[in-house]
Amino acid sequence: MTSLDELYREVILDHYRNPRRRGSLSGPHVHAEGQNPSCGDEFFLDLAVEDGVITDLAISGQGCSISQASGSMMADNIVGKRISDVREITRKFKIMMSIEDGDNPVDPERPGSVLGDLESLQGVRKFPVRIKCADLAWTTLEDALDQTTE
Amino acid sequence: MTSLDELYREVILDHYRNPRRRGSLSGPHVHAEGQNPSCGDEFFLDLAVEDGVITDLAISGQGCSISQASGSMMADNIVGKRISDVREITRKFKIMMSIEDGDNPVDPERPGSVLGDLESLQGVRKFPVRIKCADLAWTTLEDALDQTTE
Amino acid sequence: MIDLSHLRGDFPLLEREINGYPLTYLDSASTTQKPVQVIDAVDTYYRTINANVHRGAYTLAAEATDAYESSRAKVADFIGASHANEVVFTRGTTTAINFIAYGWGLNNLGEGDKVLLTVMEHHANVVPWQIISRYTGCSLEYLSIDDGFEVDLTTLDDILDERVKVIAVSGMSNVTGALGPVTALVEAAKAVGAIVVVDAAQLVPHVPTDVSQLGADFVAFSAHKMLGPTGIGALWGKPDLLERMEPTEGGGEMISDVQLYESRWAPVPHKFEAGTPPIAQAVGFGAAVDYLSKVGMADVRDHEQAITRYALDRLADIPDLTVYGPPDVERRGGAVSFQLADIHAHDIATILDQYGIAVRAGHHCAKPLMRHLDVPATARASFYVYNTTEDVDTLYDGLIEARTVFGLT
Amino acid sequence: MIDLSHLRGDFPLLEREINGYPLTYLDSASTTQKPVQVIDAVDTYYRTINANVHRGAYTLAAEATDAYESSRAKVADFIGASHANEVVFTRGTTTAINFIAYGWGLNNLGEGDKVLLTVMEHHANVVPWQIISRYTGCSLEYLSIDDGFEVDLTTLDDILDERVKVIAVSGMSNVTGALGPVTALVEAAKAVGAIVVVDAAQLVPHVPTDVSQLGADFVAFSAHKMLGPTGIGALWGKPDLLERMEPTEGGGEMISDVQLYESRWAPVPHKFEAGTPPIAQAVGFGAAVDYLSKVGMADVRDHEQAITRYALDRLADIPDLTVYGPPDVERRGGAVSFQLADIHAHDIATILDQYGIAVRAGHHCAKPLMRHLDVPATARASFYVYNTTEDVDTLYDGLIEARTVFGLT
Ligand SMILES: Cc1ncc(COP(=O)(O)O)c(C=O)c1O
Ligand SMILES: Cc1ncc(COP(=O)(O)O)c(C=O)c1O
Repeated sequence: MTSLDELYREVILDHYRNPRRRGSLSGPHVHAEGQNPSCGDEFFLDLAVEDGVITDLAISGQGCSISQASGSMMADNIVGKRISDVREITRKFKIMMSIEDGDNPVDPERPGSVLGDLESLQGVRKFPVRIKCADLAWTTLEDALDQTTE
Repeated sequence: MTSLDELYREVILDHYRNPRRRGSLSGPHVHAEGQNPSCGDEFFLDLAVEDGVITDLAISGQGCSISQASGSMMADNIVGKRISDVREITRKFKIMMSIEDGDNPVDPERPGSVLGDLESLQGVRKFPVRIKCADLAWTTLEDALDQTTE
Repeated sequence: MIDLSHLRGDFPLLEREINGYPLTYLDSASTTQKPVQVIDAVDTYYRTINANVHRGAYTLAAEATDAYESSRAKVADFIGASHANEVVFTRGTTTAINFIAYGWGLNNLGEGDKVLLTVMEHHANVVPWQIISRYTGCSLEYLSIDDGFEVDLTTLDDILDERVKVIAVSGMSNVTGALGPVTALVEAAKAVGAIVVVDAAQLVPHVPTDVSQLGADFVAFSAHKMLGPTGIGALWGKPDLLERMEPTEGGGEMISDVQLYESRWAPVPHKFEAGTPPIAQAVGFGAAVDYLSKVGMADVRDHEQAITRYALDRLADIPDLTVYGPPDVERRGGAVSFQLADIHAHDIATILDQYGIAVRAGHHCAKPLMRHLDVPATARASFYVYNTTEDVDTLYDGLIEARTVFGLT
Repeated sequence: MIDLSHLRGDFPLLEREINGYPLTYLDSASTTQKPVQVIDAVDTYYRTINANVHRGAYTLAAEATDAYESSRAKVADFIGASHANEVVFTRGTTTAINFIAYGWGLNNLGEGDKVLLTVMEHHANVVPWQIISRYTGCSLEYLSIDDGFEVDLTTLDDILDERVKVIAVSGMSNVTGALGPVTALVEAAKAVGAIVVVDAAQLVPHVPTDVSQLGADFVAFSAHKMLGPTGIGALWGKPDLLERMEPTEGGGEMISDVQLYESRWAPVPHKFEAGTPPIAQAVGFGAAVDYLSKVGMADVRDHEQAITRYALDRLADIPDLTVYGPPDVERRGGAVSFQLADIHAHDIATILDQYGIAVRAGHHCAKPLMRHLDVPATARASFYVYNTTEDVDTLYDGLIEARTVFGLT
């Protein structure tokens, strides 16, 4: 597979074209905004949390396939989970993407077993300037989580 | 003679150390100021004119040997002369110094016969950055002359 | 089409390989590559002349001053200025426009006054005026863009009145390539006594420009967009306006006297050049305009028009590709912005980069225009003297490949 | 004395002949010569990496951005900053101080407020404050110079009160070589809540400087005075102050969003770097601090102290020669200003130049200090890493010759 094919895997294009949980929340929620000034990507997040569990979320904004797919996969992955677990997923994601240091948590023998569809984003690592695209949703998420615990 | 000896002829050092007509005028006169921002030289001129004749002048300010000697020699050369003659001297001086275009008016056979002591300033031509030092007094003089005819 | 392909050998960087492919450099609207003549001029300056300017009675300093000032004369000549002193060296277009906004604006604008801009302006010609409007209370007005991607002059009469003190317009959009309506705005400005500022960052490098004919009061441009070094640009101004304008930066070399509580300024242009100027860069700038003059700006323009026409034709063959810009190459330059199907510009740039093709993706420092066009970002290919129709063909192939990567057939 | 003579071979310009003599370059306080390592870094950048920074999704642009940002990290490291983002690239010291005067001053100073300067400041640290005082109504106060050519702190208590909002002081005078009383003024500023701006144009190149220890709020310096290219310098600031300070220049790259009537700024440091920055120059700046780090700033300082001591000793042997500056090399750097008998500084420079010796003559952009010293101009010899005691001997011989030319024996 060429690096381009690895970067633009079908599952990524699918999330880009059919992003999950687009929109906004009307009930009680926190709101966070992330921006990537160098390329203009925007990522807006509404997050509803009850008793330490993410009960709902909605995404808006726009950007490249990587930033949008990363956000869409993130949404799939965190709704219904406890904040502490979500923080752990975030950590694992950032390590997988070499954004944070650590041993890659992904099990190459069992693709998808650790971070689900998100593992398909590993191809981005070969494109250092695009890593911040993949990261945008997660930085915004961290911002939102910080607000819930304030 | 080395270029340095030509530049710093004795007559120049004499005018530098014993400048003629220093001071200021109390009677009716025009005043002009010249400055050379790059080296800080200053040349201030009081000029008294009656019926188109320069009847008196006084010089103040400070600067390098070339600018001060040039001014001192100028003073010697123009008092008592008609403005039209002084303009002609100015023109000849500037041509001699290659500040203006033209055939050098100085007669090498008879040194001093055309511009007097001023001819000793020809050595400055080999030092292009110093030509504006020699010129300062004359530019200030032109400014003063322009005021008398306004 | 004028053949400039012999120039390519002058540009060492064009020999680079990127991701296993020869570089196809299509981002000259952002910054151009440099010919050896410019690179060597800078190098030689540092090796043989380097000294500070204007302040030295010694030989080296005189040589450095000569080199610096003769570059000023070359740049002045290049744009048809009547005198070298009409050219102020700045850090670039951005600094030049800020110098006008502060030096002229802070001292001449106030509550009720208006600055008229266009929606297609680069941030460099928007943000300085916003800052000055905050300090002075003046307000900003905008001319919009019509469906042909050109500045819409139909609302001009409604906006124009004596309160308009500045009209600031781009000579050529770095996004759409559209030429700005400088002549019309100069006329309009005359009627109300406004000054006209031309952001010529894309104009001077690409279109023969004669400031003595243009009618504008200030013209700003950058060396790095016309084969010259980074770190330098120029502000041309009408002599009487430069005379009256206040300096923005204070410091050494821009004064004739400094007392403890007040100072007097040096004559134009030095009063606008506080501190040690970008000397080596000025020398490189001089070498760049020498180079362009030798090629001939009429030929540069011809070449770019031909290549832009070729590019517009080829891009028209690609399904789902939209070009944002005028179709007529007489009314535009060689910055070609486009969107391909639902592929985000950033993804296009990444895919093309895999084939060694360098295009820009994003808002191109023109967010108001992007909002107006209702696109978050575009991809942009832009051309200069060293580009060829083969470069366009390579771009075409890369875009077809991008369709494939995104599963479009 | 530390032997740095092996470095001379790195500086191509030092091989020049001037008027038939080998060049003796004694004007480093004005601008320094460049080692091949710096010249080549700039050259290589243009030949292999050149692209605009921050805006590109393609390989070259990423490489250019890396090169630019890694130079920022090097410069930050060189001055002991805790984070690269505390360093803003500017055109030089002058622009850096203007950025503070406008960005902080226009927004924080007003009628009744005071800016405290010293009489030994370079125009770069005087004129910007005069301009801002005109716009804001704040006033300027000065500390004088004592008989030992150092800043006179005895009047500090009288001047100091809560209305003093800024204390701006030179880290080292470019005329007398005297070190500025930064530590004392930092203490004084703390007492009244003022910010401290250090003009470090002569400090950072010559004395090991650790901004994390210095206590100042802003530190400004220029690359060209520390072996780097012209056209670039740096402003270091305390993070929270940079955070709160307004940008001076508006334009591309310094925004996070631009709407028609208002904008939001990018994070520090980018909000202070409007437009295309001096990219190649930043790369050269990085190479310069690499070079100085390799030599070691402690050794640079040692070397200069030794050579200055030697120079002061030799000059003391010349009849009728007056040195304007502290005698103790612990309290000064290597800029040695002097007057010889009644020979005007400009004449001294011309005579020395005939022997290939480059010294500066004039007011050194420090007119207030010249007035205080009651001299219209001085000649100045200044030293850097490549100078040797032989250079001082050559200077000595040249000055004896100057006496002869002027008929003094
Ligand atoms: C003490 C001092 N401050 C400021 C400056 C100005 O530096 P630049 O001309 O590089 O802006 C200089 C150099 O001329 C200097 O010596
Ligand atoms: C139209 C236009 N104006 C202004 C600028 C700013 O030029 P610089 O970044 O060289 O200051 C640019 C380039 O980015 C431009 O294309």
